[in-house]
Amino acid sequence: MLPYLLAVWIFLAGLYGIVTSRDLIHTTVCVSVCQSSTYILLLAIGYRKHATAPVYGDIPSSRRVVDPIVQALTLTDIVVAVAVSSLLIALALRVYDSSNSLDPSQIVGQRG
Amino acid sequence: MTNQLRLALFGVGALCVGALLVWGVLDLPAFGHYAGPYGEIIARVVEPQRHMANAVTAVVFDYRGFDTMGEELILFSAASAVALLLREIKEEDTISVVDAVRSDALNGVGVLASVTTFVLALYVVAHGFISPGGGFQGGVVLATAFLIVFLTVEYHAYERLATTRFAEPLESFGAGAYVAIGLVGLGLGFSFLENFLPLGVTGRLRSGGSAAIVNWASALAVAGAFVLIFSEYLEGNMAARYGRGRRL
Amino acid sequence: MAVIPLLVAIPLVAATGVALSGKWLPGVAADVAGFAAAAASVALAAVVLVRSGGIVTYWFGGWRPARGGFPIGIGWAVDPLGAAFALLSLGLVFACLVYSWRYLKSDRYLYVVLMLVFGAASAGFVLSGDIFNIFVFFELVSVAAFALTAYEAEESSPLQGSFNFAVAQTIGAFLVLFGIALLYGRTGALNLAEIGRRLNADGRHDGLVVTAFALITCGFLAKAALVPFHFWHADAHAVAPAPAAAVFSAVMLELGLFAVARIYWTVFAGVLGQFEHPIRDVLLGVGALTAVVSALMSGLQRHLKRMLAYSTFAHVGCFLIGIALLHPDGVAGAAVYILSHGLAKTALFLVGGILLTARGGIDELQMFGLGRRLPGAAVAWFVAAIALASPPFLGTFTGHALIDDSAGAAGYWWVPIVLAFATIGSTAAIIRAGLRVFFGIGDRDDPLLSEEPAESPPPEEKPRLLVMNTVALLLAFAGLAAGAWTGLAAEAVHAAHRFTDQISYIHVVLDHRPAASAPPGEWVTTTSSVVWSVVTLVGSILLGFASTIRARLPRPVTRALAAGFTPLRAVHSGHIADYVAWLVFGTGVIGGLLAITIR
Amino acid sequence: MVPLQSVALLFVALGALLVVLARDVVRQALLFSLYGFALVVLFLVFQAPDVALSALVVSAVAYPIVLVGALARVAAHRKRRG
Repeated sequence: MLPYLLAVWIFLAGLYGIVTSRDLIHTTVCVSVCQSSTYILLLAIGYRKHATAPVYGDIPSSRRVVDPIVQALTLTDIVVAVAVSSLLIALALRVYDSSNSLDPSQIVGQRG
Repeated sequence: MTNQLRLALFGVGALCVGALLVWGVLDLPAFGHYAGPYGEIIARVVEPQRHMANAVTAVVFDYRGFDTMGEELILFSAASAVALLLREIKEEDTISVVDAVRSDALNGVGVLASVTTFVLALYVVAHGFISPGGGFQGGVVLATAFLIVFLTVEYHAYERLATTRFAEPLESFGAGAYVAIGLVGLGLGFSFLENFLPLGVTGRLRSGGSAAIVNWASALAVAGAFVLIFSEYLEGNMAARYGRGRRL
Repeated sequence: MAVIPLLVAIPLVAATGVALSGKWLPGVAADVAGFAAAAASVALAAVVLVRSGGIVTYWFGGWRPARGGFPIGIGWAVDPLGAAFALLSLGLVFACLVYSWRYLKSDRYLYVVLMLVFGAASAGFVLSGDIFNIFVFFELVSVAAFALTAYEAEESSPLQGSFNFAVAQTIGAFLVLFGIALLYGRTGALNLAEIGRRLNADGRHDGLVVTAFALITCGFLAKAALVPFHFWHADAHAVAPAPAAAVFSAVMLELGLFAVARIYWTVFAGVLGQFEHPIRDVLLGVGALTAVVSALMSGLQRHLKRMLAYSTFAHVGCFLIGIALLHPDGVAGAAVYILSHGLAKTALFLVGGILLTARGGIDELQMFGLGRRLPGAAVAWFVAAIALASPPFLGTFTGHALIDDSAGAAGYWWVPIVLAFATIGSTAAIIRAGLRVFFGIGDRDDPLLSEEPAESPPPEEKPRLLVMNTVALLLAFAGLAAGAWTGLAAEAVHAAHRFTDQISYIHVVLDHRPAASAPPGEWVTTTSSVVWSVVTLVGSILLGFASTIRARLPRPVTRALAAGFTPLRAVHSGHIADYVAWLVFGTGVIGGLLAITIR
Repeated sequence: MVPLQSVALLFVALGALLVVLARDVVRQALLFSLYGFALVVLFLVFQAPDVALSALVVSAVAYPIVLVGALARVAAHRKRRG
């Protein structure tokens, strides 16, 4: 159960980081932390005791392996995470560009 | 909202969400005792059906290759957007960039390292169906090869090699090729993204059928996207440091 | 049907092709390629819709499972509602591409690329029958949307709006992914039908199932701008270029609701079926709250795109009410409602773009009377506004009537009142703004409107007002006419029966059996729905006129009203940390309510 | 659970906390890299070498370049404005 609870912990920690953040780049990194919880959850679900990685090098294919599907899903998730993070940081830079601040509470934003 | 108020709002919400999540995960099968059918079936059939030794890559590029197509397009769209957002710097801003260090030894090491990385990248992509690796991992390493040129040789050499002029078409081509391969299969009377090539022998580099081409297409898309992202960040950085730019 | 994958493949190939050659080819080539690809996919979507009478499956990679076998590939299951939605989104993307002929200048080929990706991804999203594939396509929709919101943005507030939008949407996606992981842990499957079958066979409705349902529902509601998940959507709509904001309002938000409905009826309907009542109550509450709050907020905006965004949220609340009734009639009502709303709302946003292009402003008070010489835009604006007011037998009427009747049959007497409130409030705001901008009617100041940062017009060489006006007019009239098409409601009811039949869906997808025959759709107009539609139409117009002279109210009254709205305004702070706190809070409350009531 | 898994879990749990609590953005970027490597180890002990390789290239190359690029840009701009 511990790995599952770790995923919950990291998810909440990432959210806490976002809510208390005073810098948009800091916020983005916290979003990435938040996302890493989903990798852990997926991989932990697919893990099986006394099993090896689902790569059949020289070993006979009859042995017990961990779930390959969750690993494929996690790979997709990681690519999405990198893509979104670089986009978020580019947006943060442009915000800085035009308002000379990365602190969300100092930027005069949309109201009402 | 004041900080305290926000934190209180978040605290209440996080308490509920946390309880909900814990309540949910406690009903999962005990850690290490997962017995779901999907992965089990794939692990059993991948070798006979697809002649691939790496079940994960088989899922990524064959069984669930359509998801990966969407993933490449996400990367493609994000990289294009990064380029769009950071392309405020005018060309002249980077002309005045001079390299702080100029050393033939460093250049030599750089070229060597870059070539080594390049070969490593090709290896990681090519062996994706045999050992851990594949288009994404290899693609990022490929992008790194260009980066090493920048770090050790010269900024302008990097710029010539890897400006957006070259990276953007590369990533578009890679992502487009992924979709196009699916269409080729469709044109030949197969399903979209269905294998239409001989599968080859398991463990050989030429195994994998059309998923192998898809793998290379995604390597190109990933390499292009990351070169694009890296160069947009680095060019902007150079301009901010040394250029005469009006903005960042 | 071999044409099904072409719906997404053609726009995507075209998008990458335009990106590949965009640097060298003249801008016209990108436009033409965009039109051609969008037009081709619209035609294909129409073909798919016509031929998707039952449910048509398509298996990618040729991984069609044996009868009763385990699906190891990705399958799509195309039903009439999904196909109609794909047609709507691709059609609106096409219309917006035509409209934006020379609307935006800088790197405009990327705009075409992003719009094509947006259209293709939303089509893939509604047709997919695989839960992770749905997630991937939603991420694709979102990334395209993030990029579009920041297109040609120069001031800090637009950029901050797109940043907030991107962060909050991404966190919503994590919630969905968490839910998907839980379902995978229980069932070991990703195909919707297979998950549903396994959950039904298992029969447990324990913490895992409830949490997965709550997370997936909240994650998608966060993408659909339901209160309290609407803040960042308002910012995104306000800052995005008009055609992009149009497709956000008409398509993107509704995608979130579509996913809630699709996943409920394919995955959870069996195992949580005995808890229909609590689920209905919670979702109806969220929908009603959204409808009321957003209708009020739309009355307080002077930035036209922001006002239209709140009007959309009010309608989105009504769509959710339709779905939340958990009855085919309600779903059918939401479907036809989404169609006419989508057409009309797109027209309104496009008129906003015309004002920005031709008169250089988007602020109601600054633009006072400046729209006098824009007859085409004025007609499109008011026709679309009337279409949204649910006039008898036109516009959103059928949607309203279906939802009202369905709610009445289920004993929810208050639903027609909420729908009428949302419609009157949001349409009155549109009419008020139109009267001020196009006719100069009313006062030049308004004590209740919020302060808004100005927006600079897109750099424009020669405005193509003729094309822009034509597109807006066509869409506005189409939105009005959609309600007059009487056969549509019956078709929608028929399709909705199919959409909500979990057992039949599972049989078609996994057992390759033909879809069970759904009861023939029928629908009769009741007197009460006509009465309500007269009420909303007259109420909208009267309140619209009355709101133009709010400044003439006695000062204590306006002051009291302004003070009353202050807290409502204050929570829309533009601060990303606030938004995420609301997101977590909303998820906690909705998830908690579901957890407490489903035991 | 094998001891190695417990250790990796502990490091990841602590790492995430340190990353979100780091107020200085440069320090946070450093910690985030370390956190990335902890994740790589965790993925390896979860028998996921493909994912570990992805996480490695991402946390060793992609994130550092993007983050350092962005931070250096902001710093250069701040310095220039004095």
